[in-house]
Amino acid sequence: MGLDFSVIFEDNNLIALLQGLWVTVSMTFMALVLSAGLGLLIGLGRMSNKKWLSMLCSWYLAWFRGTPLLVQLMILYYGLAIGMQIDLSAATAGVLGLGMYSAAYVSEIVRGAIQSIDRGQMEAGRSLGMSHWQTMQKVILPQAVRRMLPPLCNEFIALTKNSSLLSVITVSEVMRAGNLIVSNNFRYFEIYIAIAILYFVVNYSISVGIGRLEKKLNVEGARA
Amino acid sequence: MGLDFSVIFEDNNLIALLQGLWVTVSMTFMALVLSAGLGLLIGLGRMSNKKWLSMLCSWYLAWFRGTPLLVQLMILYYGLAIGMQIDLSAATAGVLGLGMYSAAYVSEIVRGAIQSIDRGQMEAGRSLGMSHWQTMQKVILPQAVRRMLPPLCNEFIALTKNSSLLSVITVSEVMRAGNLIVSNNFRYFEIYIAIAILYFVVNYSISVGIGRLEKKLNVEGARA
Amino acid sequence: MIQVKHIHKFYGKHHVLKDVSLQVSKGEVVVIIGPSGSGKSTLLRCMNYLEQIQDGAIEIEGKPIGLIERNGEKVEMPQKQLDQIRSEVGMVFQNFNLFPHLSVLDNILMAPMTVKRTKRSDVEPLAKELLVKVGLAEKAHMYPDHLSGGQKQRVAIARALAMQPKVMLFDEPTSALDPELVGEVLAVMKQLAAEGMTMVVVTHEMGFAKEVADRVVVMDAGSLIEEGAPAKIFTAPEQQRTQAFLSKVLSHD
Amino acid sequence: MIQVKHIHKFYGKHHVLKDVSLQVSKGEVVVIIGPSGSGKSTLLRCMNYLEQIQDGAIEIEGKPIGLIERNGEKVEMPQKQLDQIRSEVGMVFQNFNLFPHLSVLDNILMAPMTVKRTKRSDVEPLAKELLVKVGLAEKAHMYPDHLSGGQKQRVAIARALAMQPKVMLFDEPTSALDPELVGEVLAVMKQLAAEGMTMVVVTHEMGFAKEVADRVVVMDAGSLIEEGAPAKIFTAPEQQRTQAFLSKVLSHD
Amino acid sequence: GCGSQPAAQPQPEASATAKQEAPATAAPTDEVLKKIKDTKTLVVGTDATFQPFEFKNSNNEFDGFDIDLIHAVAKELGADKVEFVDTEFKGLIPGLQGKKFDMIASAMYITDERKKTIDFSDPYFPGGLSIMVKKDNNAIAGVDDLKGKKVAVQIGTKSAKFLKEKYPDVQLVEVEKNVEMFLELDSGRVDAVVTGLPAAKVYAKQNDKVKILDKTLTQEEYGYGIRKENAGLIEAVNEALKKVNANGQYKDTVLKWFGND
Ligand SMILES: Nc1ncnc2c1ncn2[C@@H]1O[C@H](COP(=O)(O)OP(=O)(O)OP(=O)(O)O)[C@@H](O)[C@H]1O
Ligand SMILES: Nc1ncnc2c1ncn2[C@@H]1O[C@H](COP(=O)(O)OP(=O)(O)OP(=O)(O)O)[C@@H](O)[C@H]1O
Ligand SMILES: NC(=O)CC[C@H](N)C(=O)O
Ligand SMILES: [Mg+2]
Ligand SMILES: [Mg+2]
Repeated sequence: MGLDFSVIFEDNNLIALLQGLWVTVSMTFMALVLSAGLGLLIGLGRMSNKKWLSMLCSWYLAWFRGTPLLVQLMILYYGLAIGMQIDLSAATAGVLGLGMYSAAYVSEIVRGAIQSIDRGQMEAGRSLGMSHWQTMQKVILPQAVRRMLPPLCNEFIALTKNSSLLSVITVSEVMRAGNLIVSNNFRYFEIYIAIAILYFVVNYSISVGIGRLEKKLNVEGARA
Repeated sequence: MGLDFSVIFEDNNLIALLQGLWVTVSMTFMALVLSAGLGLLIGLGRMSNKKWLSMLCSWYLAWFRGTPLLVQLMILYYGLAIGMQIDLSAATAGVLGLGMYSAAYVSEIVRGAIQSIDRGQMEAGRSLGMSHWQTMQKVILPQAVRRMLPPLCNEFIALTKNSSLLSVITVSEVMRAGNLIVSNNFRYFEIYIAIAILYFVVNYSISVGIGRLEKKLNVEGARA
Repeated sequence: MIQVKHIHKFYGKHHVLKDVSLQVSKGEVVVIIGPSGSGKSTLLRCMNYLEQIQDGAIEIEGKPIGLIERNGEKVEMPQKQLDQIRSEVGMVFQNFNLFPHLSVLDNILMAPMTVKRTKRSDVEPLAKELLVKVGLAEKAHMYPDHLSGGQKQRVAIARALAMQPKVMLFDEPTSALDPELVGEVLAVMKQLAAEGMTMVVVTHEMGFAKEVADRVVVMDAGSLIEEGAPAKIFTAPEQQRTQAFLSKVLSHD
Repeated sequence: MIQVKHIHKFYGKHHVLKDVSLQVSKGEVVVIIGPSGSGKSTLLRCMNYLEQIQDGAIEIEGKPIGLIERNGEKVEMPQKQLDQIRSEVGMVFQNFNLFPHLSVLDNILMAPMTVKRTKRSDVEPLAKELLVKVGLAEKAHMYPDHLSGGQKQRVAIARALAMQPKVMLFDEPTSALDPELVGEVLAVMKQLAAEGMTMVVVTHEMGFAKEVADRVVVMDAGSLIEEGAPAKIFTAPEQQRTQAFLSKVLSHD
Repeated sequence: GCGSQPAAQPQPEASATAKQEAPATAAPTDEVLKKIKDTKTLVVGTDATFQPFEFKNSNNEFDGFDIDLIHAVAKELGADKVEFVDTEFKGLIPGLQGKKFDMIASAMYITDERKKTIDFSDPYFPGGLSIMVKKDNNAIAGVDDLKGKKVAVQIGTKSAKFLKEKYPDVQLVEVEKNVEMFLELDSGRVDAVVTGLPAAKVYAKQNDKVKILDKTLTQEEYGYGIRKENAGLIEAVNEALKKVNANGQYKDTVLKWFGND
């Protein structure tokens, strides 16, 4: 079909794409931090022996994992504004929405990894007089983190791509920037492939980064 | 904002949504089967000691996990038709596209689980005269499957939602059916919440199903 | 020092400890023996409240551990208080349970720094002293995975000692070790006993029991069936079941 | 039966087996002893080609295992052929390595059904016979996790025997067991030896060695330093290092 | 030339806005008007993927007929600055309701269904549906030839509704974005595309493999979307439209974007 990629370097297209990419990367990054923190809490909460807490976390998981991000974003950004006059900025709603959504997935990863750590580790910590939470923090989690890395990598890569849904709440991330260019010059394939490559670069960096971390942790504390 | 859910039962809205849901569920299911099979192969391939094979599988992973599904679908459906006169039906392209995309994620899950099985199992199999592949198939995989289940559950739920991107290649899945209704009556929130509930039901069933399977496997063969 | 008073322990419907009572005095070394599944580990773990008991009471230096009476009902004591008492009871496990992500030194420093909030520089001298004591001074910066089983167990002992416990509980500390490595761990334990540490030891090492124990306690099917000086238990046990058990353990060598 | 000819094995730069040679005749029971890290397990694993060797040759009944000569170069033999020879060599591991997802019976049936493509109904009688032999006839339908260590190891032995191997390799088959369970596994092994099975056993059970071994081989630091009848090795070892090792192992009981 | 209406005048309904025009100096009661007075800014929601009405030009700026016209209208409202919020078409109405912007200017047709949720200004431009086919296709000369043919339309647009109601024999292929309609035609999956005439023209200009049939199918009207509660704003916008029309700016803008045809 005769692709001509020079179109990407014409006008301000590349700049527009890179601006979009920057929005994507920065929003994703903030959402990722939120998702990791919140996901950890939800995952721990699900394992709590306080019934109400573990119930609450199970509901969180079921709702935020079970329903489409698009709907969650619409409710958060438009629904709250229309129904309750809570007017979040698009950036706030985007980071919150993405982060809460992804946290549900992360919580399952956290739970899986923690439950795979030998029970003896918790007992050893407790028998030394450390509290449950101290042991969790200083003994279990540092070991569990290593096992979380491969699925977390999956999840964070999915997160960068889910961020393209932010365009429905007025955030001009890279996919939106691409669609704007396409509607100007109708060069679908060149632009979409360029977008794919930009995502690829970001995601490949994530997987290389996490891969390194994995190796590093493997060397430091050997297999647990 | 005064929601009035009776709109869902007006006209043929509910029927339209359920038809869309059926498309979503059936396409997702076929993609899921493809994704599980292909993901298994790619995951095993990545661990092969044939250099070329493991390289090939790494590339597959990097591309299909690293770039947006939207772009992959566009290339598969429109790109092949325009550029190479390969005219896939929307359903074929949809299942193929979704399945190949998800297979990348599944392959990492498979690899992680297999590598977590005790090396002694492979050695025991080999020392009994079973080949590498026989041992993989009869000893390692049945045990690894149990560990794959929680992240696979995450992945399959994500898959049902990614299927909403099929609307860009003219597949009328449930999200698209909802958008159609919305564009007709502008009752965003009622319709989107209805869609969220439909997804919720499907995804909750998936997680209950996988949860059961997990328990069943735990009881049968205890912890490995 | 330790008072176990008529405790009962169930796993579901399985009655694992049946009205067990045991006194351990300060400085005493008590060895618990008995067939597999008789409840030795469970008894030891109850002393640390790693397992909940359903009836009876356990006191460490006169203070109850785990369950306390409040308004006539038995309730679990506050976490803080429990952690406090637990930190006075050291425990050594069959599988060591060292923290694999920490160096030997950090394994030892972890609990004092976390529980007592002592500064690293304040505990390090003690930790190093303990490493010298267990003969591993030069391994301080290695990771557990690079140690032999015997070395691991000696680190585990040093780790427990770093909390300066009043009593040490050992659950088959040598049974996961290659026979040639058993000696080094027993040597450390003998030294501890000689220094006057109160110890409760579950073990199959009859040699150790004969030499070090002040008292040997025999368990079978969840009950304490016999106790006495090692000389008496090994040469003239009263119970038939004790005899049967001893003959099995001592036979194949 | 087995001929190990001047083999060398490296892990990276670490020279683990240094010019080791060993003949085992049909029906012979050879026990390998030696300090931890001396290469006993590695030697055994090489006999099964679970580890690759860098130099030398190993033959089972005159047929090479692992490396073969082709056009003057040493190359790995085809998988099929390797699997074939391996199926004639049974191996029992320290940690049992039973398949946890299969019942005891299925553990035993797995290899014959897969490798020899025998029908289930054809192997079942043999499997049940083997279970009787190791004294576990009534455990056929239990899962490994519900067995004691001694029972697990006996299942592992039965599993290896189900391939009707010509030789059995044992790598410390009792060292992960509680002492009272050791006896039952040794009894099975003694019976096997009495029936004329060719066996190579790495063990620390000196009692077993004395009673059953035709020959004892001592390894140290990757070399075979001494071999001879058990009576000779245990009472009058030639090598200083053998003496040192024996005194350590036998001391603490 | 083609058969579309000449660039029409906006047709304010005199009866609906018969009320006395508030003097510009009086303090406005409408919330949005108050805000405009304070900040001198009008915030407008738009889906900038619809040439020639609204799109991002090669300088990455908002551009198009709607953009130019709303600038003029905003001036009349007393807003020196127009702030555009770009979002997907389906986010426009919820965004308006959620007060993420003051009004919608996004080539939106005035329809009865939409009027249930929001209000519209007076129409500011007529649009019509047109048929686009491949250049070498001579089989389709008018809407009646579409019978049994595959036709791409954008989901939820007037085109889709119109064909469904009036020509049920047509096999509709509904796509998400208007870009995909053109892709469908390009890849030979459909025989024709039905879409608004201006948008079709822009595409035809860039792609010489397609042509637009002369006859338009319907007459539609574009209006600005405004919240129901902002009746004051609607009035003011209608007034502003009249003024823009009177002072010739409207005509200039139409000429700039649609020429004389
Ligand atoms: N977590 C548990 N749940 C259910 N039953 C248990 C549990 N732990 C132990 N038991 C049962 O309690 C009984 C006593 O077990 P315990 O581990 O105390 O025995 P032991 O004397 O230490 O044996 P061993 O010498 O094998 O360590 C056994 O019958 C065992 O099966
Ligand atoms: N996979 C491996 N990679 C690197 N070095 C290894 C590996 N396996 C074993 N070794 C090293 O090879 C040497 C011999 O190990 P081997 O396990 O054969 O000794 P062993 O005599 O069986 O000892 P043990 O009585 O402790 O089982 C040791 O120094 C060990 O550290
Ligand atoms: N921006 C657009 O996609 C235009 C949509 C179409 N004019 C409508 O009102 O439905
Ligand atoms: Mg025990
Ligand atoms: Mg070994």
